[in-house]
Amino acid sequence: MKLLELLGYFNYWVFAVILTVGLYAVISKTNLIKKLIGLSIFQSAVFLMYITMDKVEGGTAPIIQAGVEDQIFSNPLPQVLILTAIVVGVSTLSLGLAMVVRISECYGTIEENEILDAD
Amino acid sequence: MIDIVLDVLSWILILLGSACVLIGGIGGLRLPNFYTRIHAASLTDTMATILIFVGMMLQAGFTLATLKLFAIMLFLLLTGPTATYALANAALLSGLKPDAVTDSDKPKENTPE
Amino acid sequence: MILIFGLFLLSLLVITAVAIVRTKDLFVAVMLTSIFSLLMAANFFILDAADVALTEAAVGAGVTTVIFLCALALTGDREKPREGGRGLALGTVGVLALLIIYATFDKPRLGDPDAPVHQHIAPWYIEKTTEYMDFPNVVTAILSSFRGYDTLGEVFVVFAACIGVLFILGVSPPRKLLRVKDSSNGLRHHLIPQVVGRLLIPFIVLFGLYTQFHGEYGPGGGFQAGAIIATGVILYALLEGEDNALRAIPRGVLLGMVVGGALLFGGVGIVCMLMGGAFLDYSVLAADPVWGQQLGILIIEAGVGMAVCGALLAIFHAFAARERMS
Amino acid sequence: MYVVVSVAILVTMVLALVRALKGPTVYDRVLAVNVFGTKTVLLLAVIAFLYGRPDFLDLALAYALINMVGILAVLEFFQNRSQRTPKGEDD
Repeated sequence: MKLLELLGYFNYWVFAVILTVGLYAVISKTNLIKKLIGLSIFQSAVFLMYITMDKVEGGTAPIIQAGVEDQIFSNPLPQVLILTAIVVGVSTLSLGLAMVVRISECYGTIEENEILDAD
Repeated sequence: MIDIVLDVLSWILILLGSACVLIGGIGGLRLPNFYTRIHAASLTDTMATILIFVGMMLQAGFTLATLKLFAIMLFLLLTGPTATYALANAALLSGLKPDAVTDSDKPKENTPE
Repeated sequence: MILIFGLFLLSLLVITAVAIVRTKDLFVAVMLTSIFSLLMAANFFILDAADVALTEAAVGAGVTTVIFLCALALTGDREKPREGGRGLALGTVGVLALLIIYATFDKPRLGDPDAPVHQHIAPWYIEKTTEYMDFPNVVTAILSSFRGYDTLGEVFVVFAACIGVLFILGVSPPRKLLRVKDSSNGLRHHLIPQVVGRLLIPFIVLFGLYTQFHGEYGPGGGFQAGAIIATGVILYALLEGEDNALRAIPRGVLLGMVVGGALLFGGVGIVCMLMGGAFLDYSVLAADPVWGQQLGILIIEAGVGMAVCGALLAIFHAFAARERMS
Repeated sequence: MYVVVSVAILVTMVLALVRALKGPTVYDRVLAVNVFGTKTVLLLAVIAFLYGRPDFLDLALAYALINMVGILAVLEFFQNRSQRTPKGEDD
């Protein structure tokens, strides 16, 4: 029972680890595309936390089935927030990539320290 | 009676399918170089797809789910080999030679990393 | 049982994330990102979020990979090794991870029905969806009606990001780089992808329309449908070359879709106000409030689908055109 | 029974992931991604049955349809690169 209770937190631990892995890429890598990849990992970690919160024991996806009584549904609200966030995430990611492309054309490199040296 | 036969048949198919999946995975890991690995992975993929999906179709009976399973199977059978073709072609284009002897797990100096 | 699979997949997720950050080859990182996205979708599905998993599938399988590869083709795919300065970052990040893990012990356990999230407004949404809209997918109901303001905001963010990309990549590149290649003809020499792809594109678009209009009854909706249809057109562009895809759907039409979709969403809200309701309160659109809700949701989902599809395609074309210029 | 299939698929996913991490060539990694994609389709279909909600097969259908696009993009990426650098030795 104790072990199962601990396993109930496993999703949050994974969230913490992935979040910090993404953060590490953002603060420690100098390559701008790598930074963006790290940012999208960071973002995915947040998605994972929201979706973890929506789960209800014995529940099912919040789509009401006709003719089935007494179903428990998982919480639909975090799902809505994340659903839109995924699409917004990919469009903002491409905005970032567009900036990186321009930087690479102007400076000939996408390494942060070389760009700073060039300035 | 017919129900039991269908049930048993579907389970046999699904178990065979899982065996195929496993064999493909092991082959993809253990075989010596890229072209042999692609061979292992794609062939078993096709077989496992057919076996598992037909097994599940037998379980589902005549419902919308069966139709969807059939569609998924069809699309997987179309796209899987195409993707494999594209991949082998890409590898060949950028100069990875199909050479049965080289063990690319132990990188030599001329092997692309 | 399924939750144990979930734990397993989550462990794989952590391994993949670490591998993505460690690798020096950006192409490999992009490939691992697509594995990451597949694992993420499976996890979402296991955690009862079918709609979210469908969105992740629609976006992560095609669009993200393609845009990343376009960007890599423009910038080069090698990361330069860097010496020193790693210890401090690792230390900071490690302490942060431990702090977050320590904080999670105060959170409700996974699946706890008494968690505060499940007490507030969600039960009301689930209860009232049948009464107000009379269709089964609660997620679509919240997305397009109960929390329509949020969704309107998100559509405008997508719109703004698309405009931003077009502005940034629309400027002509520095003179030394300008050498226009002759138009790429895609994968026209590869017979097998040609045949299979042509066979597949109608089905992808059809499936996109199905997710669009079946979104009230099953997993799906405008966001997913837009991404799926965009993937179909991107497949066409890969097979037949950029120019043919642009000839099929010109850039003006794409921009019209983005603007039109966002305007359609906002316009429905204003029509609601003109007809005596609140902004985005669809009940007034028809004599029967339930019908009004369904009609309003249908229209704004169409607007969302158009906007997302147009935005993703415009972004893709902007990157691809840049690739041909440099 | 479905559990057996899911376990087989999960084990194969691990094997594919090991291949993706080990390389050694980039194509091995792309192959692993492809295998991973097919296995995800299978896993999603099986889990839909395990949950007893076969209406969620839509998800597996979506992946089955658009998984190929990524691999074709890789082919085009390499094709363009080999045109740009005719020897194709920069890997």
